[in-house]
Amino acid sequence: MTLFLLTGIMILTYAMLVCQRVPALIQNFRLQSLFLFLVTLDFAFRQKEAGIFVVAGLLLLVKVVLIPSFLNHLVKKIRVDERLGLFLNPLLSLIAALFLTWGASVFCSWFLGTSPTAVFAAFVVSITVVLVGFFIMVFRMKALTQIVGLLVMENGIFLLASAITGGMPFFVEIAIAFDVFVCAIITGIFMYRINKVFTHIEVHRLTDLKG
Amino acid sequence: MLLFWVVIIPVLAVALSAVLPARSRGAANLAAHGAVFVLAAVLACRITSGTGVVVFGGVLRADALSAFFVLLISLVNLAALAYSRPYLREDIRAGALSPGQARGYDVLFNVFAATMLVVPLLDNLGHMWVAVELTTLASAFLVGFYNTKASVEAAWKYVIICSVGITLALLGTVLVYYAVAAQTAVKTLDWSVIMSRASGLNPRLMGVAFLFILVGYGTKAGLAPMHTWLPDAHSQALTPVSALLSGVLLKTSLYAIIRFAMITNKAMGADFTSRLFIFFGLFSVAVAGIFLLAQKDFKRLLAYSSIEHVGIIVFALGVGTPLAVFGSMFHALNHAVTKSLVFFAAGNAVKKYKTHHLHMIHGLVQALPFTAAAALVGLLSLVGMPPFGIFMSKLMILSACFQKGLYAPAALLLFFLAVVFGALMFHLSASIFGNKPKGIEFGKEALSMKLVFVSLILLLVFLGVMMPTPLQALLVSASRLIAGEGL
Amino acid sequence: MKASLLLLQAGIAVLGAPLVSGFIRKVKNALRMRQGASLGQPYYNIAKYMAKEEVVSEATSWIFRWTPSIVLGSTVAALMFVPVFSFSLSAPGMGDVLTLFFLFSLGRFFLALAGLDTGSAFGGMGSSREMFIASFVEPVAILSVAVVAGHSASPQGGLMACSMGMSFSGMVAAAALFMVVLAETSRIPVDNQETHLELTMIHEAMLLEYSGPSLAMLETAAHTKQLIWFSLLGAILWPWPVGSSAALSDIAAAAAFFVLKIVLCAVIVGLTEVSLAKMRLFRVADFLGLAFLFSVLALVISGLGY
Amino acid sequence: MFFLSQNSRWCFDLLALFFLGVIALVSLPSFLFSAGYLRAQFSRGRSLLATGLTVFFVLSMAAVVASANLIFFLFAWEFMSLVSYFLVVFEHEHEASVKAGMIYLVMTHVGTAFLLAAFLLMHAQAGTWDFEGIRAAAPAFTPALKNILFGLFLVGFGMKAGIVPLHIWLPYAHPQAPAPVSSIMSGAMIKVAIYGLLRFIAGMLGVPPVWWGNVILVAAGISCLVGVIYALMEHDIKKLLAYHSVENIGIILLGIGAGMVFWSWGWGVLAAAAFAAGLYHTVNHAVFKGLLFLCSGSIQVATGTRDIEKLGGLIKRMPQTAASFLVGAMAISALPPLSGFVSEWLIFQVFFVGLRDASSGGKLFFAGMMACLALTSALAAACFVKAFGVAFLAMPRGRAAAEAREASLSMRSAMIFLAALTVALGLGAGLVWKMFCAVAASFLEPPASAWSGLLSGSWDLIRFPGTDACLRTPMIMLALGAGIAAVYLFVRLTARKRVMTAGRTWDCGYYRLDHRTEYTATAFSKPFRIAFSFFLLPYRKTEKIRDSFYHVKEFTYETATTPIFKRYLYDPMVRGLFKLAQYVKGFQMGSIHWYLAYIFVTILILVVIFGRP
Repeated sequence: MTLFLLTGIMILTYAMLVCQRVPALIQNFRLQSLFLFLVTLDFAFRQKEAGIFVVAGLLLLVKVVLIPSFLNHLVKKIRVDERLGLFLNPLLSLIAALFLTWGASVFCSWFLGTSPTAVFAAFVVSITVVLVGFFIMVFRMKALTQIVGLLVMENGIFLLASAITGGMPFFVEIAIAFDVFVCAIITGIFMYRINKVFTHIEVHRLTDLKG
Repeated sequence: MLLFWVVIIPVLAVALSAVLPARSRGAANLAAHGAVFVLAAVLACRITSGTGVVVFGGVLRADALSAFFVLLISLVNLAALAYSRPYLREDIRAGALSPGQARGYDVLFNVFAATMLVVPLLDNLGHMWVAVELTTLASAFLVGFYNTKASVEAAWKYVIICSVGITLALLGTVLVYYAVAAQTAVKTLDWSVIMSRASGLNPRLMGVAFLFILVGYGTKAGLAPMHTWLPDAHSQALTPVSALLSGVLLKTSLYAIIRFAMITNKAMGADFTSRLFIFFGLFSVAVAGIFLLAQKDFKRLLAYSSIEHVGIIVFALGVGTPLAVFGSMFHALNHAVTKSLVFFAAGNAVKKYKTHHLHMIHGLVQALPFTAAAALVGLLSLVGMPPFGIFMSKLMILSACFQKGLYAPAALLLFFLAVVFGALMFHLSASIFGNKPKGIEFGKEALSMKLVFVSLILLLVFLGVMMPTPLQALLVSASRLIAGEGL
Repeated sequence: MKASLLLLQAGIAVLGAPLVSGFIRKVKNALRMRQGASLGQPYYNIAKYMAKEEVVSEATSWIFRWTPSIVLGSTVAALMFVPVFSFSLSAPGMGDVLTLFFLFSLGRFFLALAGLDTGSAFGGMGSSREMFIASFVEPVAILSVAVVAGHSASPQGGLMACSMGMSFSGMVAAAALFMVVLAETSRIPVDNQETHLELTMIHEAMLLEYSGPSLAMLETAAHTKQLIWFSLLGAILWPWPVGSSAALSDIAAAAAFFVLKIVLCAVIVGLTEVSLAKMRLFRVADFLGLAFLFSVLALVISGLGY
Repeated sequence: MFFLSQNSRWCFDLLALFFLGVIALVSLPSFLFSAGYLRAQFSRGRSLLATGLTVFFVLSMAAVVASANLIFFLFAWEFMSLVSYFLVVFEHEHEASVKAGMIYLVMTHVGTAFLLAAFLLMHAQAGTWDFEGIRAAAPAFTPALKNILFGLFLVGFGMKAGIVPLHIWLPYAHPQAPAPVSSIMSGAMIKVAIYGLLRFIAGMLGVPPVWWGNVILVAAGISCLVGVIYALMEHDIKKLLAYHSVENIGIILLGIGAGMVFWSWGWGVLAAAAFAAGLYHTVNHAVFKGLLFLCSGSIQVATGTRDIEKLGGLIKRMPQTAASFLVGAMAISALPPLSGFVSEWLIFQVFFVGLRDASSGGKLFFAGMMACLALTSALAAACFVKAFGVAFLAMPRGRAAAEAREASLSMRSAMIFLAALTVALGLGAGLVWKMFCAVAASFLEPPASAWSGLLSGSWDLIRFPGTDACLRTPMIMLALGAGIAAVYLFVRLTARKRVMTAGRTWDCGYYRLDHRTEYTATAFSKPFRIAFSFFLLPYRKTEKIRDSFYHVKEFTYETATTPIFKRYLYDPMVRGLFKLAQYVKGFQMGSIHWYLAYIFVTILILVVIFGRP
């Protein structure tokens, strides 16, 4: 079952690289968070601990419902054109993603060479999600993509934590989820401010502070 | 109970400053931060004399290292707050700031101070990560306080780059958590527990985890290749805030790096971390030195000098002998005090001349004599001139380095320090001395601002000439924690 | 008794010095197939100057008025350090050849100042050129004398005992010293004594403003200095193993040999004056550079042991 | 552990007392002088500040000389540089003094960095900060370490002393400071660097290898010549004196270098005598350079300018200043009765002994040094004839010089005290020489037997070991005085009608001469500029503005010499650093994408390097 979910997350991650428009990107993030929720639910059933259920529920609430709707609300208010402003066209991005996956698998083989395939697969997928999150932040022009990239990286790390160690201590998970939510809100506010001051949200044109 | 109060008082201050009117808000803030400073001092004395660890409710834990950092943070908070009172009053009178914004500033300031005070006290590494992330978010609004193009851009870069760094640090924390769980079947992130079991951990995994921690928290600490956000954030933030950013925020993330370094040293020996620290330290000092030469903005100059001093502290940690660690802690304290002094003076100068450009600021001695004196003392102390603290801590670090036999790094450090000295003198001596431009008339500072300057200068000279025994005891026990016996 | 002998020696030297210049002029004129002025001509000049009235420019200060006595006084004091008649008569333990050179530089210092004091371009030009030549003369003089003293037999050979014995390195050093003598006593290749074309003269330019007794004093000083240089040169070229006893017979023999040495030097200088033409000022630096090479050569030769 | 409170130890051995004496000798008259000078130049408050800073400056120098602990030495040393920086930048209205102050502090700091490295090396080996502990541990140092320490000390102290390649700051810093301060800086601060050299290289590192002495001698020789040649070209009086400080430091180091060479050859007595000669010249230079700077200060107060080409005829309006300047000039040009002559005579004796007794290679080397010293002293004499002649003699060249008034009483008394001291140091040479031999012996420990011969003899006799040369300055003074008196009396008696009529300087019969025909400083130094053009690379531009082909209305003549070291050594370095900075600045180009890429690349490289199994 987990393998199915992991492949789902991998596909969604690659889909994220391909999409051109902002709402598609947010929708993609929402689906990826949903799959993440399912993976956590699966772990919860296997380990039968109440804490993980609460964590999963919290994850569902924060990452699937609250943050995406907030982002969509922002996009409607900013009314800026919805193109993502790509540095690398989708084809090149995909090739880069494959290269990142290969790198993640080499990295994981250094540590988890002998452990069972499920954990190894989860490790590779989570590291790939982190790297793709990083990729989106570096190679997309819009401010929103940087927020989404950040959230995707956090998703990857959350997947890593729950996959290889069965989840962090309960309170830590709660604190991290809350923190991610606050981070999304604040970066959203700043994006709104950029739009008000600069009338665009192309981050690559923000280069006054040099040297 | 002590720890509980140290954490709760700033939170109360947040609530109070949201509610109280302008007049009493200042007094309340000062009282709160004064109380925190006193409590920090009491905590330090109790730890050095007593058992060495103070715990409260499983969540908060303070040993010598965290007591020192709490003391450092509360000191700079107090100084920054004392300075921001007259600084803001001038802005409000000049109309650049509405009373509402002033209230917003106080709330944000207290939130920022509270989050920073919490970081050294949290035992759980996960909680520590969250606290460090919160400091970024709290200070983001302070960096972007004025709604101008430059400050918004600076705030955006600050938030994004630091969040990416922090995320990498989270990845490192998870890897440490995995290493602990895999090796000792105990699923915990409490630093004290991990420390007791650290010797059995898988060395290679811990090494990679430490790399992520070093790059992650290093971004927040302003180490060289990841320092790019620092000059923008410090030059655009309000002066008291940039003093806090430079003086203390960088050190909180350094504190986190030290915590993880202690675990890694126990797991795989000190050689791995010291080589990394020495490389990053020297690289930071080199990059800061070169960038300082080409600066034209007063506050960016001071920001790069912060990068340089963080580099020195990390280099000293890399040297690793008890004397070097003592020197690096002492350097952290000196740098915090000196940098806040210089930033306050810079703030006055920038406001007086209404420009950040060094070419337009000259003849400060004639325009604002007291600020010029403070700036000169701060400058001379920054570059390590004798009567001030940094000369002593630099001497300790270098002598530890020579004793350990690291001649090449020491020589490189001396060369880069000379470049930094030349750069700072080249820029600031032209702006402090000389004739003031026509348009600027002779100005006087508020009395309380003068009081802040005088107390900081006295503290600097005091630290430079002799070391008070309680502080020495605290630093010795902190260095014993990190580098073992020997001092 | 020794002090009185010293004073006597100094008196005779000062009185005899103009005779040497007269003799050189006589030699030159003889070589030029001319009759020329009599031997005593310098004495007549000095007597004439003594009788004349002295005109002093009001632009000058006390330095201008005191320079003649300082220059002559220092030259007379320098006489104490030179073995004029016999080696024993030089001042005991007062100093050595170095002190002699520095006394000369004291005289030159004040003469140059006096040149500048008058405020005329010629005096300034003379002082500047005098100091220029002096700065190249001094290393050569000191080095060549040091070489000779260093080579002399006695391990204790102070810079004073420079007349111990004949040696090849001594000869080469004497050649260097001869060039120095030409420069110091303002002889032809470096400076022309007899010309009054202001732009070319060096030593004379500084004396231009002097008249009456002051001029007489400066003329005597020049003659005495010339005598001292000749005696120094003679002591190195033909060292006479003079007994150091103060018996009258020894002193008489030494005196006769000394006069012979001075006459020989005068003839050589007269010959060079006639045969050479005056050099441009900046060629003098190369001329004295050559002298310096000679002294270094002498040092190398004495190092090899000759 | 590290702090001043635990590390302030003092030692007052002979060497320290000697240098304390030097500092006192220079600073007391300077304080007296500064009372009058500062009141004339600055307001009440600022002169109080200047006096306070000067007191701090002198105290810090005394602390450096008397310290017996590395940290305390370093503390006092940097404090001395810091306070002297404030004094150089005292008149910060002039842009030049701020620039000079900056150059001074940066170069001093670089020098101190070398010292810091040396101290830390010694501390690492010896384990203690105290001088005694290090001196005890010094024999155990490996030769390689000793060589490194020697190099570091030479550069560190050489930077402060002003040895040639490192002397750039001296002609900038000294002229900008107020006159009494620059006299203390030139007189005492440079000597503190010499003290450092003696204390650490001679005092601590034990018997030196030969090449140390040779290096010091070569550096000293170059410093002499470069200092005096540049001084000849200057016509700002304080810059001229500053370059002469470089030259005289060279002469002092000639004595010390020769001493080191003799010491390594094992000639203990001669080494002590050479060191004593160096010390003697240190005192002489401190006194007459202090005197000359005070005179330049009184000239600045009287005429408001330091450029001697605008002065002239000051001897008539400022007789005491002129007289004391003359005494100083005679002393620095090594003219017989005065102190400069005695110390240069001694150093000549040192080289003569070296020339006579050294092996073949040594002979040539010492001959070269002797020639270099002789050339230097002759050029110095020429330079001071120029300085004194152009500034004081003949007719005033400007209204400022014409209306100059003599300095106030306090200034004059300070100058006259120092002039008297110069003469006393000259005449009392015998006594003073024996004292300095004792000081030199204190840290050299020569064999006592041969040493006694040197210290015997009557009070006025200087006997140099190894030769029978001896010098009695009172006797020379007596001979000179007698000679001048005799001559004066003889002329007064024989020329009965000695009538002095005042006339005009000979003007070839054209018109009344005025100051425009006088020889200026540039003209005076022209032959030297041409002779040393290979080093000075003079720049010359003449322009004729003609009414017609035959009638030249105006002729402009402009000449300058290129500062070799600054243009071909320091400027390229500084320009290179700034160009590198501009280039590296490009990496912070402002785009956040690049910044994130930097982080990603860093973590990638680290993981690849350290993560591999």
